Amino acid sequence: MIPLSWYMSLSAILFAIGVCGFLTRRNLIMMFLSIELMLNAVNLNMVALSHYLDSMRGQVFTFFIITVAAAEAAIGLGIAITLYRSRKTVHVDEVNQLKG
Amino acid sequence: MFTYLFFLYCAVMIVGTGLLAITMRNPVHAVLMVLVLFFHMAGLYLILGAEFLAAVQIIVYAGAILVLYLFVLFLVSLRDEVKMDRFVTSAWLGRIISVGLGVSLIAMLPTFVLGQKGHWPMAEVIKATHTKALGMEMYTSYILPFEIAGLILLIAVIGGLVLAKHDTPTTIEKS
Amino acid sequence: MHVLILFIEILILFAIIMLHVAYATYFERKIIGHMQVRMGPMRVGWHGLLQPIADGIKSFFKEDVVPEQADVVTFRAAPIICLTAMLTSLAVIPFAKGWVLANINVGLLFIFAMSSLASYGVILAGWASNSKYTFLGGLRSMAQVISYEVAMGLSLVGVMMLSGTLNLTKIVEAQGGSFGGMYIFPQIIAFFVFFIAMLAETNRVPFDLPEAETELVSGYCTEYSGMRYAIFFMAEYIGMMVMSSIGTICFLGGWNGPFEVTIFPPFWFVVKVYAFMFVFIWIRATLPRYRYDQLMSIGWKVLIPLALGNIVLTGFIKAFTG
Amino acid sequence: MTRPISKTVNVPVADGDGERYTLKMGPQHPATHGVLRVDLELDGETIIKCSPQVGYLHRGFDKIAENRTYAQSLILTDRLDYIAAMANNVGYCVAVEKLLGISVPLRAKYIRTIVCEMSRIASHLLWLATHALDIGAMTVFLYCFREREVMLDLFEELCGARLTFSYPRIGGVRQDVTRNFIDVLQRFVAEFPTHIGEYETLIDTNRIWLKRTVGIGVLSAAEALELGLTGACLRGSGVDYDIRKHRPYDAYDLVDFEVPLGSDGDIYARYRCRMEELHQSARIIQQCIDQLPPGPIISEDAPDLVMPLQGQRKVEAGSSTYGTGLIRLLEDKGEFPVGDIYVSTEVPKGELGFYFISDGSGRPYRMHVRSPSFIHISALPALAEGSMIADLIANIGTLDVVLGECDR
Amino acid sequence: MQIQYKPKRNLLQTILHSEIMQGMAFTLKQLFAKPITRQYPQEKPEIKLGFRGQHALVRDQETGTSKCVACMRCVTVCPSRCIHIRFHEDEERGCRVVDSYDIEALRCVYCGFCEEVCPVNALVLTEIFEYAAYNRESIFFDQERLLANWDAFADMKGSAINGYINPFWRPRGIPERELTAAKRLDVPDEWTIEGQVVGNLVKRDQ
Amino acid sequence: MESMEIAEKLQDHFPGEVLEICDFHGQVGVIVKRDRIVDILRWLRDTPEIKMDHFMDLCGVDNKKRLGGNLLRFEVVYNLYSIPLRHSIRIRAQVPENDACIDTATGLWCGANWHERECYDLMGISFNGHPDMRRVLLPDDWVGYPLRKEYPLKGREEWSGLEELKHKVVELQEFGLSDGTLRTEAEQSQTKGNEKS
Amino acid sequence: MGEVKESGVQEPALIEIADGVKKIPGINAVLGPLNMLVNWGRAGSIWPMTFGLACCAIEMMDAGASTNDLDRFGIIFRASPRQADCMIVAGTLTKKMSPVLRRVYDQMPEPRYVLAMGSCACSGGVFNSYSVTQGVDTIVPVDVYVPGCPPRPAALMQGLIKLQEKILQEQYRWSLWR
Repeated sequence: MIPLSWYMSLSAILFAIGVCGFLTRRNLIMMFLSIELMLNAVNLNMVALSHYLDSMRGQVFTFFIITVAAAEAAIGLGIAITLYRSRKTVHVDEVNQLKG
Repeated sequence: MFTYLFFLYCAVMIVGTGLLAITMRNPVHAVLMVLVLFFHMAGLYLILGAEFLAAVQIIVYAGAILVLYLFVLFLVSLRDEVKMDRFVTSAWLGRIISVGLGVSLIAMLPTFVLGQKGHWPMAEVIKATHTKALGMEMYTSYILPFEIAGLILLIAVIGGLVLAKHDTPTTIEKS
Repeated sequence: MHVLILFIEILILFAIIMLHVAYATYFERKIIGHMQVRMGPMRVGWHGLLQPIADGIKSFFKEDVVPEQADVVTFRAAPIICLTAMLTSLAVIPFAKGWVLANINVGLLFIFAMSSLASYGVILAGWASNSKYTFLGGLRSMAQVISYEVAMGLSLVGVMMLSGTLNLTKIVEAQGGSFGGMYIFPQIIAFFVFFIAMLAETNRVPFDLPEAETELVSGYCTEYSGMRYAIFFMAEYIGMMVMSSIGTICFLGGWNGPFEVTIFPPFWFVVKVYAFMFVFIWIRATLPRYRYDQLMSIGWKVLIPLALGNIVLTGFIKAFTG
Repeated sequence: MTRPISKTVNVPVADGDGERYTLKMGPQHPATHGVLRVDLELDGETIIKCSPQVGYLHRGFDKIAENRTYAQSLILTDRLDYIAAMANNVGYCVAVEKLLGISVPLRAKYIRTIVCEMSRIASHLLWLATHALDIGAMTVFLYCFREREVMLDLFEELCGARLTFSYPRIGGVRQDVTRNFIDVLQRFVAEFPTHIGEYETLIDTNRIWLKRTVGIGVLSAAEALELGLTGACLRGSGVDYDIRKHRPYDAYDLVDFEVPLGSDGDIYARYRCRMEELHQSARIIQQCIDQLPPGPIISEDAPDLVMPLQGQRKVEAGSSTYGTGLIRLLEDKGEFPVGDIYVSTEVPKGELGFYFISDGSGRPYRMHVRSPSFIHISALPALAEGSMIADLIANIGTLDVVLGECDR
Repeated sequence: MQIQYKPKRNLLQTILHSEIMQGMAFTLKQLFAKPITRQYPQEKPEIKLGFRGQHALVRDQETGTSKCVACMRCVTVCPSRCIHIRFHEDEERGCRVVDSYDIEALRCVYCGFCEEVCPVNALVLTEIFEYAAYNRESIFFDQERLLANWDAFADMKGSAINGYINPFWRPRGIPERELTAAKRLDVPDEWTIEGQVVGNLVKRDQ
Repeated sequence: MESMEIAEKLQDHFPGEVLEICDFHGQVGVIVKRDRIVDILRWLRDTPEIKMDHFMDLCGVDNKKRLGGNLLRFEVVYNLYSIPLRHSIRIRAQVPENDACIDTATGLWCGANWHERECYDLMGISFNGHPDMRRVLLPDDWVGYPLRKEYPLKGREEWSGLEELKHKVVELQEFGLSDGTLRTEAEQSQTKGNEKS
Repeated sequence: MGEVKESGVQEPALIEIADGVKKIPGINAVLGPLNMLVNWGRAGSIWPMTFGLACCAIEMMDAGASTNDLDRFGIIFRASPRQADCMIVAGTLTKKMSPVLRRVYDQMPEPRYVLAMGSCACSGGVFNSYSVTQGVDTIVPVDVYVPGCPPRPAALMQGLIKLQEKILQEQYRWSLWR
């Protein structure tokens, strides 16, 4: 039996990677992708915990997170496309004003 | 033993592809790296006995979400992206923050206390098959959140439609 | 020891499938030929029997061109992704009772997962070739596969509800009790939806838009030559076989037949799969091709509502009959 | 031997500005019926701008004709619209006869009408075959070729070639028809409606075919007229213009036939028009076979094939195979008519016009061909803009273009 | 005449896909029909008399060489200018002697004008069509090659070669009086103007 | 209406423009000046009893070898036909050599577009106001106008695109990247029949 | 595999079989049959490009149609040059088209063959004019010339059979990584 802490460490590392990507990349789409990484880190944590706790709750919530991730991707990418249409770029540091 | 090896392999791959994904210049390649990452994530779920989730992970994440990413990437011109610097100017700050976050999270681990045990031990899950177990839990205690999740998806669909809708250029005049 | 046996089994399955794929092309050419009052391959071997072998040898020794401006790694990987995904999904298909490599509980989901992975091969091929025809072919394929996978998944929900399992072997076994030993009778709407979606998933006429020859030259594989093109070709035919197998398992009662063939248990399975393949070819010889937006509207406006309706209907029937 | 593969890692990117990009279809593309190139500006799959580029088969037809005698130029018309070469030959001969003032014997007129309609059947069959193939129905292609083969065999029996016939001569035709030719043709004409029925079984009411053709590529009558379309493309929009009725040549005023007219002006209407024309052609052939009169097949004053030009050695009168009239004419130089003439005939594609200027020598001073395909391709943007790529293919198919005729 | 459309399908036909089923039934029926394919290398296509194939110079039975009198009519008429003849005047006999007779067969367009205008029926386009080659030289015919072509054609024809009349030498339906002496060949009755095929209606009137 | 009648009416209506009316085998050609050609065509199209609605043909003619009379160096020939009234007429507009241009008819019939482009391409007569005055049949960088009488049948110099291609082929051959051998220029000229035309 | 590069160190045992191509003696027992097999495969599955230019293209289509059926020889037309082995140049090649033809030829992978069909493709034919390339063999190397204007389908098939014969006689024109 693999110790729970291994899973949790892996999840922490992956989460940090996601955060790093989110903070450093310029491309909006890459930032969304980093969020996916973070969500996956959370998922992994939940599934591992639910396994070790003999419970289904974590997995149910993982399911919901996947749903939310899908929704987030749809909306976020929609925003990215709209942004690209009006600004011809998806770089965050060039998108510094709100008016279109 | 085999399980340990498999876990280690998956962990190394996840960390490696995750790092590659956030550093690669070409976003399409990054998405491919994330695809590989998701596969190994599904492998970990299998070790944890969540076979249904593993399948869903691939179908939804790989089959739908990442395809959506690719789709958007193809629509958006990548010329600038591959030429310009891929990181923001203050990237070092972000790196420091994230490393600090990762280190502190791992440092917190020993203080973690396992909570109360539930009533779905692994043997039971295997007996009832994982799909059934998950379903039974989800459609009894979590029926309301499930409905809400459906609503969120609906909103997302509508929102995505509205956002990505092309205001069609005025009718093309025939020459 | 166990691993070794598994390995040998995989090899045997691989060899048999490859042979079938090769001869599927032969039969396609022969059948279409005869439907068009001509002969098909005749001169390579007796009645052209060695034609697939010659094609294979030629492809293998053909130069492998990577177009300039292409993304070399992705370009090279794309056909492999396609073939691997398709081959992997064969692992969970039961050819007869016990004749299955991996009898997993989420078999049906596994096949869906793999077929969605196969679409990556197509998309990446289209993108990496850096040609507009391939790109358009890739985009078309992506949109088509995604939307039709929804329809196909929903159509199979009825089967899942009736059988109460995702395990393919158990689905076949559960069918024994139903009317006629096949789910096609209680699930006729689902079968209709599944059949159309199956044509679209495998990019066959009348939904062969990603490789529509008269529009996009060869679609996503326009830039592929030699062996890599052959790999795409193989993947397409394995895809046809996998889809036919799912159809056989979920609707036609798998390996069950009117009488038992003890020397070769998968006999009925093979017969049914070949019947499916014949219909594939038959349709190709008859029908014209839809337009891209028409294909989409059929998927979303006809097939998905039909499949949803079927789920509701099945649910009611199941609730009332117990 | 290795071929160079660029070592620099290039990143393929979606070309152009987001969803908008340009696509150069052809000149080597399976659906462009030869060597047509179409430059497309696309928004997704929708065509915003479409500009056909032709000339990939421009062979200098007019210039070559100016350097050949009238009789020699006949073989060029074979290569004009190579699908219906016979109709082109006849059109050319009719024009030159009008220019030189030669009258054609009645039997020759009937034979020409027969071969014209045969070539119309051959051409429409090929059109149906390729049009259906473009839309994806591959079997219709092969069934059409099966019937077309009968036509080609008959042509071969008549004049010894399958595609480039050079059969009519100025002032008549080359050879008389044979008993076998008439018998086979009669049998073919009798069973041809069954074959048309077979094609229609496969496509006519097929829902996919209807979806791909109804309401697509619509042209109103006024638009079609302004674009200069002729043939079935014009009649599909409801304009009653058929040169066989308007300015009858050969034996068309002696036979009874009808001109099918559509009203919707879409691809399906044009398709129905051509299918109906197939029936009418069979009817014309049947009537011609019934009415075929006896008599000479070539006029007395038809020119000899070897028309001497200035400075070349003279040919003794009487040594020619037939028709010595023009040789005598040429000996007294200057008796060739001087003037210009425009004569058009109804070929399967539309109106084929020949404009000749004669300066009294044995060669045309200027020959211009008004080829229907050239005009039809120029109408492609009007049909295709605003529709999708797949419709472009169907539109090219419905215009029934032959690039040899277009580019000349 | 307005074109007629087939009636629209009704709801039942839509659900049953009746028109698609009809098409499918038709193709299935064709599956069991006999293929019309000619098995080419084993089974040669039927070549009609007068097919314009490989060039040949007729070998005269008496002299054993070509009949050509170097009148240059074929050279003059050839639209693609692929025939080249060199000759000299033989003062003694008062006729022309052909030095060389070349046909650039790759440039030829097989219109048959040359054999049509030949006053002595020396040139013929035979029914041989299989002479693809790996190089250009093999498809450049000089006089020897052209005569050899005729021999090959004679072999193919067998005994029928003796009565061989190319329809371009003596076209069908041309009255005898309009022909030169060499072209007044003994032809089947059907070829003469008297034996013409006429239409049924015309026959009834007579 | 008879073609001759139309021609006379045309002469009445545009007295200064019509130079000559000629009749050949029943076809009437009207030789006109080029200046008001669009007006003439519009009048022919829009007059109810004439109603020339079908633009059959347009072509350019080089009169170099038959100059004299009313003929200038070039002429543009319009063939018109009336589908409802079934009569036709030919308009021959004279274009001088030093200023080879004429007004476009695309405003009246958009089908004239490619006819005019072809005329420009092969004869070198340009059309004022044409929306897309480019070569249509020959490559864009072609030199010369082939249908002019002084242009030889086989062309003058090689087209630059083909020259480029041949250079490329030679280069490929030198690097051994092209298998097989090509027929060279020398061999090509050796082939009999190419030397005389 | 077929080509063994000159290493320059020690190569007494190598035999030259073609220009610049050497092989180890004794390996013939393996390579010979393999060579035959490869040639057999190639000859049995010639996939030509649909490169229809003019009149001959119609006869080429006819050759593919039911009456003649090129599929009997294992010949199926491919639309993409990348998947084609053979280019049937069917019709008049104009100067404007020549660069396109060459580009398509360059796109075809080795081994590739060219079959010139008809007078125009072989030599320009009757169109000896300013805009026609006088023979496709000035642009690409031609393996088989099929005369005729246009050649009848059987003549095209004979040309293809000749091409098959030529392929069968080839020596070691293969290599996995060429």
